[in-house]
Amino acid sequence: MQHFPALVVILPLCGAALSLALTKIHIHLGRNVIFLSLAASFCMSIMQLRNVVLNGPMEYRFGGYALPYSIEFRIDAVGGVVVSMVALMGLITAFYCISGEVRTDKIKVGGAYSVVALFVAGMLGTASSADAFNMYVFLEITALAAYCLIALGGNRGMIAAFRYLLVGTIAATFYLMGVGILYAVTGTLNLQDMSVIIHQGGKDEAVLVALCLLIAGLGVKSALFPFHGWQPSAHTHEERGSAALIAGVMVKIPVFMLFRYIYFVFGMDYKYMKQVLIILGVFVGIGMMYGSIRAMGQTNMKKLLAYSSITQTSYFMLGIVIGAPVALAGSLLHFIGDAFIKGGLFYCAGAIKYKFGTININNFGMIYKKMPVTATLIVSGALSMIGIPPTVGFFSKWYIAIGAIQTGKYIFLVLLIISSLLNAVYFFKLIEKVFMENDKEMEDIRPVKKGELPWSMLIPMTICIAVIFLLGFFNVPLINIVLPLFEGVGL
Amino acid sequence: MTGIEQFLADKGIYFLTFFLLSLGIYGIITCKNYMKKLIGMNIMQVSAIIFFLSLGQKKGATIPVLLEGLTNSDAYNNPLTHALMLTAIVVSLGTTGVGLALLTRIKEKFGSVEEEEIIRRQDKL
Amino acid sequence: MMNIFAIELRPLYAILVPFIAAGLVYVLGEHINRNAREAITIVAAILMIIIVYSMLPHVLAGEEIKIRLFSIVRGISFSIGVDPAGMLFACVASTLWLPTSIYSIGYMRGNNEKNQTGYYAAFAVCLTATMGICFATNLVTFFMFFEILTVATYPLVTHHRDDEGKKSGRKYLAYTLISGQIFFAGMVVVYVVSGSLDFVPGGYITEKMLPEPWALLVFFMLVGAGIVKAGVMPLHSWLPAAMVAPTPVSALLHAVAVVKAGAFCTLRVVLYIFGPTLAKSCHGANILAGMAVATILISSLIAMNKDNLKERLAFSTIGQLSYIILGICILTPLSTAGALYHIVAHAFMKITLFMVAGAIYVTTHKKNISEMLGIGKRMPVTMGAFACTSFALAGFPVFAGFVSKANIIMGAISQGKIFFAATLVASALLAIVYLMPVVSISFRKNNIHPEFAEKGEAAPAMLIPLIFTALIAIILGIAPNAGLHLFDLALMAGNSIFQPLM
Amino acid sequence: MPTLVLEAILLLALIIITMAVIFNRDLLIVIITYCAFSFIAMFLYIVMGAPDVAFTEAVIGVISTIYFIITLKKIDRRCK
Amino acid sequence: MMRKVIGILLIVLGLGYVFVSFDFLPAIGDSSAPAHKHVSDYYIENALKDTNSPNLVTAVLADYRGFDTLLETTVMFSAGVCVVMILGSKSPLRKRYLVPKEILKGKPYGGIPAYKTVNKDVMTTLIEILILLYAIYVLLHGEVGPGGGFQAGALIALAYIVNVMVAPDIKPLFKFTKINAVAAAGIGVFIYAFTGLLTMFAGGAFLEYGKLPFPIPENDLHPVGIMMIETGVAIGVMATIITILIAIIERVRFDDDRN
Repeated sequence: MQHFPALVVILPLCGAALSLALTKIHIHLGRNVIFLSLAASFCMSIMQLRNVVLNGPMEYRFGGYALPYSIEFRIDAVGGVVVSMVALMGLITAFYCISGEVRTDKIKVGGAYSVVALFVAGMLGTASSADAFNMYVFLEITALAAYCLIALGGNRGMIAAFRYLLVGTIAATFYLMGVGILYAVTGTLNLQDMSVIIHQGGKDEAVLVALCLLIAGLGVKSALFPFHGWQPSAHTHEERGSAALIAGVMVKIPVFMLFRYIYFVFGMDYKYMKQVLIILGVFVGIGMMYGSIRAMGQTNMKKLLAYSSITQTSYFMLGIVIGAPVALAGSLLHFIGDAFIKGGLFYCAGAIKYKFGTININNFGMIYKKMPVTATLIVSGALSMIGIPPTVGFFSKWYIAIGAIQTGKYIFLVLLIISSLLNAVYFFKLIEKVFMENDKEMEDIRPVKKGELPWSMLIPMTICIAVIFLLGFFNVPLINIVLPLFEGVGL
Repeated sequence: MTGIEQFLADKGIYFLTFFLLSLGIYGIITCKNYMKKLIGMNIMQVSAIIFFLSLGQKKGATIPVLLEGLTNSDAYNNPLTHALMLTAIVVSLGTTGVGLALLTRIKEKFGSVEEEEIIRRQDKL
Repeated sequence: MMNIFAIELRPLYAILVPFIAAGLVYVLGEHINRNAREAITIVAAILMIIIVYSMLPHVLAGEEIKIRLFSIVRGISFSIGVDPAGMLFACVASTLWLPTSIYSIGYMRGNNEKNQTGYYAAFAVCLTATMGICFATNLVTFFMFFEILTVATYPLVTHHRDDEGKKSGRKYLAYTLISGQIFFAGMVVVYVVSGSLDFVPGGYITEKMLPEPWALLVFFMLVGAGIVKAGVMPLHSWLPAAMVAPTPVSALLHAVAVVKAGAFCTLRVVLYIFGPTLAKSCHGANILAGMAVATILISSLIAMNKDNLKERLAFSTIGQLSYIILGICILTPLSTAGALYHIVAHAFMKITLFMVAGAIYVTTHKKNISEMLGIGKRMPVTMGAFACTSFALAGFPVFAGFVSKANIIMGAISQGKIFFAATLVASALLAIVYLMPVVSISFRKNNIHPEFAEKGEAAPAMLIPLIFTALIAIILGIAPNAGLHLFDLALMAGNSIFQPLM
Repeated sequence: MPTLVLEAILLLALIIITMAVIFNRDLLIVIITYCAFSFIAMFLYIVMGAPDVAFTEAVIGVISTIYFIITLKKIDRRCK
Repeated sequence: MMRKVIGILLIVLGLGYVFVSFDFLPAIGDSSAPAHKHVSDYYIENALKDTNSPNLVTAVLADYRGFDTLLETTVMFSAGVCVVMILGSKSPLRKRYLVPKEILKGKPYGGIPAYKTVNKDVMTTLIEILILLYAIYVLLHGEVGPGGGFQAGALIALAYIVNVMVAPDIKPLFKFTKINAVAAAGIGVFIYAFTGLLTMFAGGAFLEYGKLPFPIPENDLHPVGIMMIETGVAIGVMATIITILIAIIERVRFDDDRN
């Protein structure tokens, strides 16, 4: 039982490593092994979460040495929830990729799934590792797999991938420099140990420089407002199958890392933390407005979703900037919910492109008649983005708003309201195009015998719809798991 | 000599390393040719490696391979930074490999590796 | 657990019935034939009426019915319960659902509109939301159903998928969503300041919780959503624009669901959260009353020169709704009872007028009043009902309108606010000015339109509900406590609010 | 010659080589300069007392230079 | 030209200001800096006792922070897979953007490069064998002197590169197709991960070599463990470098047409 934190990450890794060798034997053997490993890792992450909830955070030391001398995985309530969400999204996206398979060439089949499996393993590791340098290597694996997935998305994807490669490496080097300075000043790489030494005080300047480098590095990776240059083009041209994973989850993991650094390593009582959070607050404020305004004028659905995901990252950062425990819980709920909403909407864009070959909003004719499941997912995703009660969007806004008012930062409440209204503008434009437009008679590229889409696409979509509403109704148990962790943290 | 050495030890080496890092980034941003951007990226990663190794230096210490007589820890350089930097070098090779593969496909598809021509032809496709 | 038919669970059943009906209609709509689909709606309507009426005796006996289901937000639970005001609104909504659905069957078949399944499903979801609004006992549940109502009425308003429908849909959404989000902000402030969001008759926010300038700001943030939905003057322009929807929809919007929900929201906020004392001390009530008075007068003036019958009725609704808001803002038991009773009276009167307008449109395809010369000859029964309800609307003594107006006027006089009483009387006269020309044109004797010469009544499916609601309007006028003791409910609610202050 | 001064000199050499890379026109010359860069970096690691890292840097420097030269075959040598 | 120089001067000034005002990093040489005190002196003192491999870097690399090296090999493997996936399908000629003929006219065709000085075919076989011998030495000598998995893998790949680049026409020592190379890289990574899983099944934590189920005495289980992962790393790195080489060469025929 205590091996779960390691097995959750190792299994997809071994699956990816073996998939190419197994594909030589039979074309689908590699793919099935990867499905098996992802499913196993998802079940283990659920059991691990249950274990964490029942009897406290789990620690796993690689190599069996004492704590500061070996690499350590630390899964607490927040980490457990994030890991199981990433595992679920990875499993669903792997299913979704079946539709995009090229059956002819053996390398293409095995390789595609092994890249997705590496991508999921990287993100799982980043979310559960508690060692600064280990996170860097996991970030590199995620980034490399992401470059490949974006590059597979066609010719424009190549340029987007190259641009993201350059920007991503600069960000990774900044992160490495930050970790270097922290190591130079504290002597350890383990986050737990590092925070103990930093709290002994006396090293404020070096920690400030390291914090700035970390924020710069992780900000670029997660397309926070001023560093978001690479994101719209990357999300628009990425590979249809795994778009949901990249836009939905990968963009958020660095923000989760930043959250762990700010709250569990540096702590709120650190001298310069107030000024840093104010600056971050300014970035978040502009980011929320900018993303929505740019998204209004788009006609390409994926570009629209890319710009709206800049807003969503700023929502997640909002919780961190506000600092109240309730706001943190709200932003975590938003993190989980938005992964499924954003992922779901990208599934829809991929499905429409798969069936009709177009993602230009203007010719979404009678989509709701021909593709009812996709239309329902678009509507529920849109409602959740705007924050209509039964969906999860409303409840995360609720908690963030309470946090904002408790700490007296009314400006963020106003920003929250304005940005959800801006969201409403372009999402209802999308709904209008899907429901109200008269038929554009687009011919059906890949006719499917029964139903609108192959089952491998329908299952992920229905799961996304279910999670959006279930998280909405049953958010209280999730919040109760997470809130005690934030108690000691708030302002 | 010790005066310069003391200055170098405190600020000089760090200043040069960060200068090399910013030069790498400057190269990535200003050079128009994608190949040069990749080389700039490599230089940036080498500068990160130099920074880590300079952290791990000790005055008058030998290479981190154990000798019979010497047991106290001040006699050897810091092995942890060396182990970390092996990973960083391998990562830089991986990134360069992927970058070059992308470069080949871009050259094949867009006919050139210069940024302006690619942007001009990008809208045509 | 209490047995299945326990009194606490009935409000929940009342909410679930239309929701299940909506699901069935939407899923099975395409596959089963039309009559079966309509049958689902009618059965659901009858079932709901039974459930709601079965709760009435308990409420009249003054029992406290409340059930906390599950905690929807940390610290607040999804709780449903019945209190006199909620019961009143629920009775009106459930009783009117049956005639409206029968009427819309006749209208849809008569006009053979397209995508009717979507229409009926959205209709049922609207009723779910309305029931939820009646039975919500804390602000979060209330807000949840309030937003569902906004979203559910959007497909109805844009039922004709043409450009005009889309434009009015956008305007409707703009108004309601913006006010909804501001309501959300206000709600959060109230929660953080006061710690709980449950409705307490007589309000629970005290002066020290919300200092002077903030109280007014939060008051208008919360009341804003109610005002927008109720169509008070500065924020009313979505209502005439929503006239582009088919008539049963505008009947639903302007008589049963949306508009009344707005008034109900104002009632809940002013009397159940802020409470009369704070409303008066932060003089939010006076400003609101002033806005209501302005709306009554201006809307009646505009209604006069509107040629399109539905436009004229829309502006008259705006005027009538401001009666309710005025009644609330006078903050006396009598005027609150009058306002609540006006919700009932106005619902029945207005729905009849809209049904008449729809019937005329279906049978003679006439929209403007100037074209209806002597229509009474052709459709005597419809126009007769129109005449009676217009008298009732104007507040003639024997009809329902008079009872509620009288109470509000008595409340105003007891408070010494002669100005409000004067406006109410003046508005009665104005109502006559803009309704009587329609009656006189339709019943004139000389140079009748050749088309209206022979007798050609509207289809029975439209006529029966028309007559049914007109009769109720008259009966409620004569004996306010007939059948459902609605007036007692109104009085009970009024007293319960002002009881601690006495 | 104390190590730190040697390190500083080698670092200065690296910086000059980077300048050369940035300002040069012909790609082949840029790649050869990059090979020299990795060679001097290997020297710097030896001076800093890290033989393992120097070994790896040497090998991987050679391999990445070879990769650059192969790709150069496809890309013409002129560039701005 | 001038604009670039001004840019660089700006960088110098900026960094100069930061370094003058801040004095946050410890001096380089002193051995009492916090970096050496907390964790690394533990490594130095009982590396021999825990892992009995005198080369501290290999001890830290393979044993204390063994998981990092697994992830490092995975990074190499994922780079190899990415390159294969990107350069997988050769796009049809008509879709490619062909440089118009008149631009090419200006470039003279230099013919096949001829190294007349020495007979390269004989030389390559000699050099290859030397490189391979040295690679085996480096691999097996990993614990004692500088060297280890990466360097050995890279050296073997170098031998393959020498063969392919210098004398493409003679029969190469070992022939790798693209799919085999990537599969080999995968197997290398799996060997590494399998050792970890082995220790896990035998009761210890992941990569705890003390718990390896082999019947040899406890204190030299560690070198066996390190040797297993070193071979895994060597195979992984060698196969990936060769994959990337083959993939790029496939798209760029060495004695290719003018394009």
